Amino acid sequence: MRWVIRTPSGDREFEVERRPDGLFRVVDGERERLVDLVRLNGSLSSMRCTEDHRSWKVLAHREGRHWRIGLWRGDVALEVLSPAEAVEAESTAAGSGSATVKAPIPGKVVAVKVAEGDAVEPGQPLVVLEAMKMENELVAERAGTVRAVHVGAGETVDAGTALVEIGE
Amino acid sequence: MRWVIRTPSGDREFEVERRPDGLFRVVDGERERLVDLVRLNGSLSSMRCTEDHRSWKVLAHREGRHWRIGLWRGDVALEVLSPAEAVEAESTAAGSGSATVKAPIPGKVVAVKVAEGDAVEPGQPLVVLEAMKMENELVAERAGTVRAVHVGAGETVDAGTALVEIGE
Amino acid sequence: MSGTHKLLVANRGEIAVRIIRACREMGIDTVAVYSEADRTAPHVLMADQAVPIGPAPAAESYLRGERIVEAALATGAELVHPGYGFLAENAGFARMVEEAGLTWVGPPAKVIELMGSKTEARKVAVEAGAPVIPGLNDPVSDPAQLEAFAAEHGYPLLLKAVAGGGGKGMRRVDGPDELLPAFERARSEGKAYFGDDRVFVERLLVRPRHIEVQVVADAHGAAVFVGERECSIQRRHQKVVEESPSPVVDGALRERLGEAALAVTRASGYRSVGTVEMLMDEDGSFFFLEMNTRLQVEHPVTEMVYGVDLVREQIRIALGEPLSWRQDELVPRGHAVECRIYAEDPLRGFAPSPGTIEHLTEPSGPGVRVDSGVLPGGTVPLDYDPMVAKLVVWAADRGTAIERLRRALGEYRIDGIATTLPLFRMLVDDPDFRAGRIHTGFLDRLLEGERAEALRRGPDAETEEAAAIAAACLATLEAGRLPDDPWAHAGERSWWEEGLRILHGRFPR
Amino acid sequence: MSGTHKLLVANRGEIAVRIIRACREMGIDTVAVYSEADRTAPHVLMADQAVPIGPAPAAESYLRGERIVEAALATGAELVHPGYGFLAENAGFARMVEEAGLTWVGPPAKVIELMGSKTEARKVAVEAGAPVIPGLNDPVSDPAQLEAFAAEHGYPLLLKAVAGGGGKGMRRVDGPDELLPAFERARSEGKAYFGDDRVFVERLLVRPRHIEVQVVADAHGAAVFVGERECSIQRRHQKVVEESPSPVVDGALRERLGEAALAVTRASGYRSVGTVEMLMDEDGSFFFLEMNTRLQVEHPVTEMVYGVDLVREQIRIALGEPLSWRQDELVPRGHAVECRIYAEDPLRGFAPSPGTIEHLTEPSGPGVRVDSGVLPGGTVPLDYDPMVAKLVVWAADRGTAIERLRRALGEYRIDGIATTLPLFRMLVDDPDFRAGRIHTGFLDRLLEGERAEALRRGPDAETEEAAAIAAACLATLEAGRLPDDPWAHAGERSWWEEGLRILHGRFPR
Repeated sequence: MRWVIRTPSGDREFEVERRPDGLFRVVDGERERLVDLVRLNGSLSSMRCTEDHRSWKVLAHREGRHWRIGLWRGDVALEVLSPAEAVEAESTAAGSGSATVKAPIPGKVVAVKVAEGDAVEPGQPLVVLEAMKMENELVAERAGTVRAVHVGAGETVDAGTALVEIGE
Repeated sequence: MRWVIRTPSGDREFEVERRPDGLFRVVDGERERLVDLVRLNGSLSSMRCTEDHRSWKVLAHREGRHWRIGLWRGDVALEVLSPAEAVEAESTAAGSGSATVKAPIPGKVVAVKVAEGDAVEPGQPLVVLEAMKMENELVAERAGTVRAVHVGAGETVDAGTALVEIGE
Repeated sequence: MSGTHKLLVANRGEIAVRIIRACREMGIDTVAVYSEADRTAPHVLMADQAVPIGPAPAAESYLRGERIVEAALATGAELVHPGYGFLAENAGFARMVEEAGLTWVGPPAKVIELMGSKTEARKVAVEAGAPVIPGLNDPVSDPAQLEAFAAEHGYPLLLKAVAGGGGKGMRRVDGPDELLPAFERARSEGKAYFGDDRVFVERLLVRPRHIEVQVVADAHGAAVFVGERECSIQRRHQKVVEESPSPVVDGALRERLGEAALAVTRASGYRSVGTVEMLMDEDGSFFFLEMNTRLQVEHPVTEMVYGVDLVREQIRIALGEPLSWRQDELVPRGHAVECRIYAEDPLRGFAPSPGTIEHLTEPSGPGVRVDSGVLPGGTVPLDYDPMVAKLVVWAADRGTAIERLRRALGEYRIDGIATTLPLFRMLVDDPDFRAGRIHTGFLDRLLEGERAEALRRGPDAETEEAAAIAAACLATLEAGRLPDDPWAHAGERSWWEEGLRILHGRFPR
Repeated sequence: MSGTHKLLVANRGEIAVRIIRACREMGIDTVAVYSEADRTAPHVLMADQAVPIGPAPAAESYLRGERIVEAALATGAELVHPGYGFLAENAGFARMVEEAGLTWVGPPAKVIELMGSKTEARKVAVEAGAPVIPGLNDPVSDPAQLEAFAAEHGYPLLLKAVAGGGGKGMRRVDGPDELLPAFERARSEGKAYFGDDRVFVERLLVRPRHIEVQVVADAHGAAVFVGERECSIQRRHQKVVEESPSPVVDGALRERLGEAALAVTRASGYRSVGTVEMLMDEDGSFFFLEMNTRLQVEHPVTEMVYGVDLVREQIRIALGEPLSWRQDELVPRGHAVECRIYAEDPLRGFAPSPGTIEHLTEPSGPGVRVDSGVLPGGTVPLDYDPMVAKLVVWAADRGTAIERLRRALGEYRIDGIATTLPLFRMLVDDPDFRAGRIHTGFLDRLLEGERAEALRRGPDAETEEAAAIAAACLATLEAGRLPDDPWAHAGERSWWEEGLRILHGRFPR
């Protein structure tokens, strides 16, 4: 089976095959590895590369194509895609010229700091959201122009609610 | 629903009903309790008696009618029976005049200390079983006569294998 | 098997668990109180009795003093322990408890009142001979007063809600432009969280250290200090990492800090455990900041270094018993560091991250202590402070303690919610932290720099490669269960995943 | 991010985890070895690398020295740590390691050999001026020798396999009738477990305490003792509970014990951490018993009381570094108690109880340390020692430590296998244990009496009532899912239970 793994430092392509002895044959370009991966309790797995004996305790959390793999030195956020999906995802990301700022958590909108048509700089406050006893400023991640503001002060929003649209 | 709970100190009978509000109404003779029991992760539950506010973290493990309930002060082994089953179980236990000594764990029989026809006293060694680096003596729990010996030294046995029968 | 006393814990989360543990070890029965959101929370499961006191919002449950007193009376508890936060520094509640004939595990109500007022506390400190930082003695009623103060002492300034604490209602002002908006924000937060919009102003030290002294005083006039804690690693004036001893405090300075703290403690008529907070300038001079008239979140670092049990001692003192130690018996050994694990996402501006804890592995072994307020499968409600646990490590010296912290952080796994664990994994590698070169602005500065990018990137290349291989194998394993379409979308999960999902959904957790 | 050294751990279970933790904290990379039964064991998951060395039986894996050395060479490890048990006191293996150019984390092979022979060790002790217990200097070749010894010194006697240890191959003899059968049994166990059927005889103290002294010696001639441990709570000569300090050892006696232990240590040419075991009579006189030339299971109680890290120190010494402490820096603080959690059923004559751990909750919080060798969902194989974890608590004094132990035992839950936890819950309430009136026969006597009946009965009436109510509610809840037949037999479980069962069964754990 072929997978494109999208990591923070770029895409890697693997050809993976489960052998009759239960080991995984993982081919990455010219390099071939034999991997002994055993699923344990819940999200926990053990993994070992048979060549260099490297061994890991793996905690895997998956939401659709998005995975978070927890290892001893920290967590790695990944996407696992089929080669076709990888091409498609690439073109979608590149073509998009606007971004939607969503509520990362449920909370109450305390203040809206921008209006439609405002030019914003990266780091500029957009909305102040109150949750868990703290006021949280949501800031612009990129420069652009505010295309739409979907909420007003005093409104209670769920996680994922679109708050502000920023275009080019 | 009616249950007979067989505890180490005797049988208790409860009438249990789940109310529309999710609480359990537990009637034990003339005493009535309202119990807030919520199942959490796996074998874990929370339990609270609404009258006296007593609260427990409950770990429940079940094998058929046999339950082990783990609470803060320790584990309690119980049987949960329907009233009909309780009567039936009572008569079976009382009527039996012989006992089978079984291997509590898999292991290797190192020695058999009794032969058919021997009279045994409580605590008398019957079989020596080797497992987990230790020799374990299985002793008679009651006085009686050895009716049958099913194993010989050197044999490997599974947990639950009948080793010796003791009769009256 | 019942205890001779019964204590009600007027709190939730890890501190409620900590107090129940101390009671268990003293043979004292415990009563928990809980909101609807906490029906199956760990402190409810652990206590001998538990009484519901209202809906999820704190204002309708954990802040309802009269319901808590009612619960104590109904269950026959004679002691009430407030923990920290909520009603811990509320003199009115302390008074209500005592008027109901119950014993308050904390200082007398009038001392809470006295030291809870920043202006009064400042006067006590001045009278006791402790150094204080330049600032206005009364709350600011008019922005013009702020401008006048700024003209005299210069920027930066610090605005603090009179009733604030734990970083809430505090604002730094770097120049005239920020003065008015910061004043408004401090007032609004003060109003929202403490019901008091008065604001106080003082000079802000540029790179101060936050050093605090643990004090303990009994009802018989004895008082000791139990070393200092360094709490300089903060974010938005909220402590994140604390240690004991401070890397810059030697024996002589410790004596001077302790004497100043004890002077304030005695002058205030204190009784119970308490903390005198100091700001320390780069030259080692220190200023009285405030007194926390309660148990502190970070008390475990002191416990590990001094071999004491502060919660046990606090309860003993409330029962009228004399102090367990003389000053000369309190000898520090080794070094302890605490990390506060918050349900916050360091990659998204520390946005709170409530939710269900899908997997939990806590570290253990030598020199590691976890004071946790969550269970695997449990939820972190949106309604309260997002701290889920404290990881505390001890070792023979600071360097080894940091190595141990790194090891423990590697073992620690919380899945299902975002936490500050990745931040701490980055922190243990930071050269300034390792060298003890820290100040209260340290973390905010760290997160602005390229280290923030490293946080986003995740761990090293070798770890990333291992993760990629693991994901590829697991994806193959899961795809193998669905012959037609390797991709499991919502409606196409394999039967066992679905079963598990429903199983989890069916039972409230 | 790689360490400057690499160490192979020639062991499994909690001690392998303990050693890996120490290495992590020292920046040393780790290599685990494992048998087929341990493919997904915690030590394999934690190590940086892991090498399979054979099938489940120890004789075909963890006792195969040559495979372990091969694994070290293949992975580039330069250090080999044997833990305890298996090959830890095997001089041949130590020599094999050193001949392969690797560093042995332990004493020199010739010292293992010297002190591993009970007769030679006795001679060393006599020469060093340490008191020894009356006994024959050479193994017994002829039962007639035994009878002669008994005639001279009287009963009871103790028979010990020459190569034995950890309670294996030891037999008490109370009278002439038992002499021959016990001799046969000791020989057969010695043969079976250590490949050596020679047996040694000595006088048995009637109610002795087992006190041992921790020693540490470096390669530069420095040596210290790190207090004593009381290991009198035993079952079948196997330690079950250990504490430090001993309730009967005061400062002066500690000095004398330490000096005797250091004399033996120096006379043997020792280097590394080691333990000198003593038997102490009721009058406080003590006798050299043997020296354990390795890290001890119960080392954590010493670590907690003295604030040291013995595994770290052991590795430092193997690397040629000098001792970290002078004798006068080693000052005890408070009291620590360790309980060995065995997968054994105290209700069925301590029969081993291998199986799958279905639920695991470990205690934490102040003063609690768990050194565990198992994970939830993991299996306890039948092939090895049944100890699954060690619970260690520390507090300011012995009484408080026991109360803390009771609290921690209450939090500790292991389900799916039987363990010795109920035994410890009973022990913390025993008046003789609480008063420190213990000796090596204490536990066996305790279990004969009415306390054994209490163990069988379970906890108090209030707890039993709560359990009955919980079971009745849970049974109703489960019955509600099966409208026809409330009773869930194997084939009639509700669908989600079945799904969960299959889920668990499908993935090897």
